[in-house]
Amino acid sequence: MDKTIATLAEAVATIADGATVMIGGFGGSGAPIELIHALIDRYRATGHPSGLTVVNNNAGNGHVGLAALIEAGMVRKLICSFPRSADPVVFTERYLAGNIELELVPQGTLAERIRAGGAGIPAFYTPTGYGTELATGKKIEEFDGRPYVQERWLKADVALVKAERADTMGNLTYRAASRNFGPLMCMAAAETIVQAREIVAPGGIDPETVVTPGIFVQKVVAVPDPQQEETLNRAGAVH
Amino acid sequence: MDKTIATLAEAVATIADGATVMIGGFGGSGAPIELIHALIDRYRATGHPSGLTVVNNNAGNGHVGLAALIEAGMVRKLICSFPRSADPVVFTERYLAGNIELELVPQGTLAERIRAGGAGIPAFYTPTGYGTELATGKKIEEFDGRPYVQERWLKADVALVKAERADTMGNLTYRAASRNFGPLMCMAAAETIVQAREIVAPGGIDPETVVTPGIFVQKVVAVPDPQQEETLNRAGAVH
Amino acid sequence: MSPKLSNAQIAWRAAQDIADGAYVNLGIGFPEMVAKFQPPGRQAIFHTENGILNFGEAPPSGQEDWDLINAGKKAVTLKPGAAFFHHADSFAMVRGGHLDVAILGAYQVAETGDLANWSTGPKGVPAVGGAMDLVHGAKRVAVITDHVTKEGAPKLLERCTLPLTGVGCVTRVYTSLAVIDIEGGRFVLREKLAALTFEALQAQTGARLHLTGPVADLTVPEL
Amino acid sequence: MSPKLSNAQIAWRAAQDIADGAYVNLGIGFPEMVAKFQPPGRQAIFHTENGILNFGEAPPSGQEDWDLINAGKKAVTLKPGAAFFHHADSFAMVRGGHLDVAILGAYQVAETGDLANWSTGPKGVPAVGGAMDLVHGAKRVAVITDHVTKEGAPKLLERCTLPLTGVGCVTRVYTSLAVIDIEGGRFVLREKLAALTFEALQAQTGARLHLTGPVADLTVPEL
Repeated sequence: MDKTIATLAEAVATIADGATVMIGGFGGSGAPIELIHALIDRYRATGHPSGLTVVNNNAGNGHVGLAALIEAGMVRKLICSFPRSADPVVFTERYLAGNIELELVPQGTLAERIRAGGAGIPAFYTPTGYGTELATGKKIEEFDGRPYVQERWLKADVALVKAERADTMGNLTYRAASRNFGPLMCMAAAETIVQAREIVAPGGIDPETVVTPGIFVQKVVAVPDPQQEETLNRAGAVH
Repeated sequence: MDKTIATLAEAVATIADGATVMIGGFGGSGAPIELIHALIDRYRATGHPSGLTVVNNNAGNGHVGLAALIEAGMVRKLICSFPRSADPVVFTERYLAGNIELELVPQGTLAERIRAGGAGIPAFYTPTGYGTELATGKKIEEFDGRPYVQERWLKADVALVKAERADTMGNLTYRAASRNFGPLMCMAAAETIVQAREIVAPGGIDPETVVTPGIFVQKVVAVPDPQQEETLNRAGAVH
Repeated sequence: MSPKLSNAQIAWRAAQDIADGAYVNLGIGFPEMVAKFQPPGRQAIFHTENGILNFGEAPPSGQEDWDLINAGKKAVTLKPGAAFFHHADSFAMVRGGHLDVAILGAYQVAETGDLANWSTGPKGVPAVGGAMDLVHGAKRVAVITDHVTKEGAPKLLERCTLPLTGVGCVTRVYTSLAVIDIEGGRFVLREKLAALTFEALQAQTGARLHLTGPVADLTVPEL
Repeated sequence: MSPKLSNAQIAWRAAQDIADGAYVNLGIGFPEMVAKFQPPGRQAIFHTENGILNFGEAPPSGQEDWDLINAGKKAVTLKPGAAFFHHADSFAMVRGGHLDVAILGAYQVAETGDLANWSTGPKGVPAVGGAMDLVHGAKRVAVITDHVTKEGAPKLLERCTLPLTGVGCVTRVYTSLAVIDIEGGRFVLREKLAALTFEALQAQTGARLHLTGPVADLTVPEL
C-alpha cells in the first residue's frame, strides 16, 4: 500500500482524452503547477490528452498552469466561477472566439456540487442563484416557504491537487489558504493525483491533523520546491 | 471577543423549554457528560428546561449523561439512529410505554441532515433508505436512472459538544474518534456550547489544525478532567 | 458640484455598524476598504471565501505569501485565532447563516432588496465568483455604493434592469449621500447628508424614499 | 448433522477476497471477525463509521481509550497512517463509493440483492445505525451469514419478508455452505462444500440457484 509515484510524467500518464479533470487552487493559491505542466508536456509529446473538461475556480492567469493548459489547446470546456484574473487573455480570446465552452457556477455552489459528488449526494437545494439567469432551466422547490434551486453533483475522472505533506497512504495536509478546493476535489474524482512538497512514511502525519484521508487519494508524487503561479506570472514566465 | 463562560451552570442557563438540543458523541465517545449533568441539575433545581427534543446518535447508556437526561423526564422526543446500548433500560422503558417519541434516522443521513442544517442546504437526495420503511412518505426522485430519497436539513436551538482544546474565540480541536458528530452539530445549532479540556488564548491552536472554526461556537467552558460515559457506567454511576 | 461622501467615507460609515466580535465578509474591491475603519475597541473577524477566518492586513511588499490570499487574490496576514478550512466549509459559513454581516458593492439595488452586482450584460466574459452565495445567509447583507452611476443615473431603483445577483437579499444601503434600509419592499431613509434636501435626494433615487421616523444627519470624518 | 462452516470459517473465506490495500468496512458483530483473517502479505485499511480509517485490534484489557472505539463501541487501536474525521466525512466515504468492500451480516438476502439485516419486525425498540448507509456506495457489498436460520428456514430467498435495509445492494453472499454471487437478479453458485450435493444446497435455499460455470469446492482451514 504505497501510493507514491516516482515522476510527474508517470503520475499523469493515464489521463484520457475527453476526461473531466478537477484542478485544485483558487487563483494561484493551491494550483498544482508541476502536475499541470507535466500534463502539457505529455500532450506536446503525444497529442494526448485532448478535449478535456476542466473544473477550477478560475480560468488561469498569464501563460502558466491552467492558462497554459488552455493555451496548449487541450481544454474543450471549463466549469468555473470566476474566469477573470490579472492576465486572463488566454481564456478570454478563446471564449470570445467560441473555441471553448464555459459553464459558469456560483463559487459556493461549485464547492458544494463537488462535495456532493464526493459524498454520494446526487442533488441538493441551495438559495444561491435563485431568481438569476444562472438558475435558468433549473428545478425550483420551496422549503418552509422559501424557494431554492436544485443543483446536481459534480464528479470527475481525475483530480490534480497540491498538498503540503502526504504520507505514502495518501493522507494529506495543506498549506494555509491553498487548501481551498483540494479536499473536495480529492473526494469527487475517480483518480486523485496529488503533488506534495514532502512524502512521509505512515505515521508521519498526526491522525488528528489529517485534512484529506488517504481513501480519497490514489497517487502521490513529491514536488519538494513547488512553483507559485503568482510568482511565475510576475516574472513573465511562459510554459 | 472572549466566548469563555465561567461555569457549567452558567453555560446551560438559557436553554429553553421545548428546545431542540443536539448532543455530540457516539455512545460515550465525545459525550459531553458535564454539560448534560449541569442541565439536569438545573432542571432539578428549577423545573427547566423540559420538553426537549434531543438529537444524538444513540439513546443513552446506563444512568448517566443522555440516559440520565431522559430518566429525569426532560426529553419529549429523540432523533437518533441507534437507540440501543449495553444498558438501554431508561430509553427502552419510556419508549415502550409511549412516553417518549422516537424519530429513527439512518446514521449517515442523520450526519448529512445536520451538516445540511449548518450549511444552509434545506434538502438533499441520498440513496440511503430507498425502498425501506424509513423512507415512507418521503419524496423520491430519480437521477441518472437511480432512485433517491429526499431528506431535509436538521437544525437545533442548542448544541452541547465536547472538545479537547478550545481557544477563547471558539476554535476547536477534538480527541480521537470523539470528534464524530461534534463539528456538524456546532454548525447546525443557533447556540453551540462547548466543554473543552483546555481553553487557550487566540493563537494557541495552529490555524492548520483547527477542526471547528470559532464562527460555529458561541460559548466555551473549561472541563479539565472530563468524565467518560463508559467508565462511569462500568462503575455503576447514577446521576 | 453637490457634496457627496468619498468611497473611504462610505466605508467608514458602514464600519460603524459592525459590532465587536462580528463575523464579516467584505466583497472584493471597494468593500475591502471597510476593514480599515473598525471603530477603536471593536474587533471584527473577517471571513474570506477561499478559506480563512480572522485574516488581517496586507503584508509589506516583498513579504507576500501567495498561499495566504483573500478572495480578491491579494496577499493577507493572519491574526491570532485564525483558522483555515476548505471551500465547502467556507460556503457553509456563508449559506448557513453564520456571518453577521456581508458588505458588497452594487451596480443596482431595488426597493425589493434585489441586488445586481455581477454582470453588466451579455458582452465579454461572464464571471460571478462568490457574489451569488454571499447575498444569502448573512444575517445582514449591506451594500456600499455611490448613490448614482458615473453618468448620474440612479442606482437605487424600483426594479433592477441588470442581471440579478440575488432576490430580496439586501437589508441596508450605504451610499455617498444617505443610509437607507430596505423594509417590506420599500426604501426607508435613515440618514442623509445635512446639506442635501430630501427632495434633492429623492430626485437622484429611482424609487420612492419612505420615512418611518426622524432622518439623522449622515456625518463622517474627513478621511 | 450435515457439515457446515463455523462463523470463523465463513469470515476466513470472506477475508480471502479482500485485496491488499482495500478500504473495508466490517459491520458490527460477526463481520468484525473478518479482520482477523487477512491473508499474509495483504493489508486492508479498515473504516469505522464513527470516524477512523486504519484502526487495528482491541487494546489489552484495562488499556482501553474510550475515545478510540469502533462502530460497535468496542475499544480499538490505531495503525500508522490512521486518520480521524467527522461523521459527515465518514459517510461521504460510505455513500460516495470510496470503500472497496463492505461486509455485513444478514437476516435475509433476496436474489434481487435486497438485504434485510436491521429489524425483525415492529416489536421492541427499532435501531438502524449505519446499516442502511453501508449497503450503498461500497464497490462490493458482501454478506456473511449462516445459510439458514437457527430454525432451519432459508435466509436466501426470492424476496425478503423482513423490513429491508436496502434494495438491490448485495453482490456476494458467503454462507456456512456456499459462496453465491448475485447477478442480474439471480443467485449464481460459485463454491459449495464438497460434501454437499447441489440438490441438498438447493433444498436449503429459498430461491433458485443458477450455474453459469463450474462450481468450485468451498475449502477452508480448521479454525
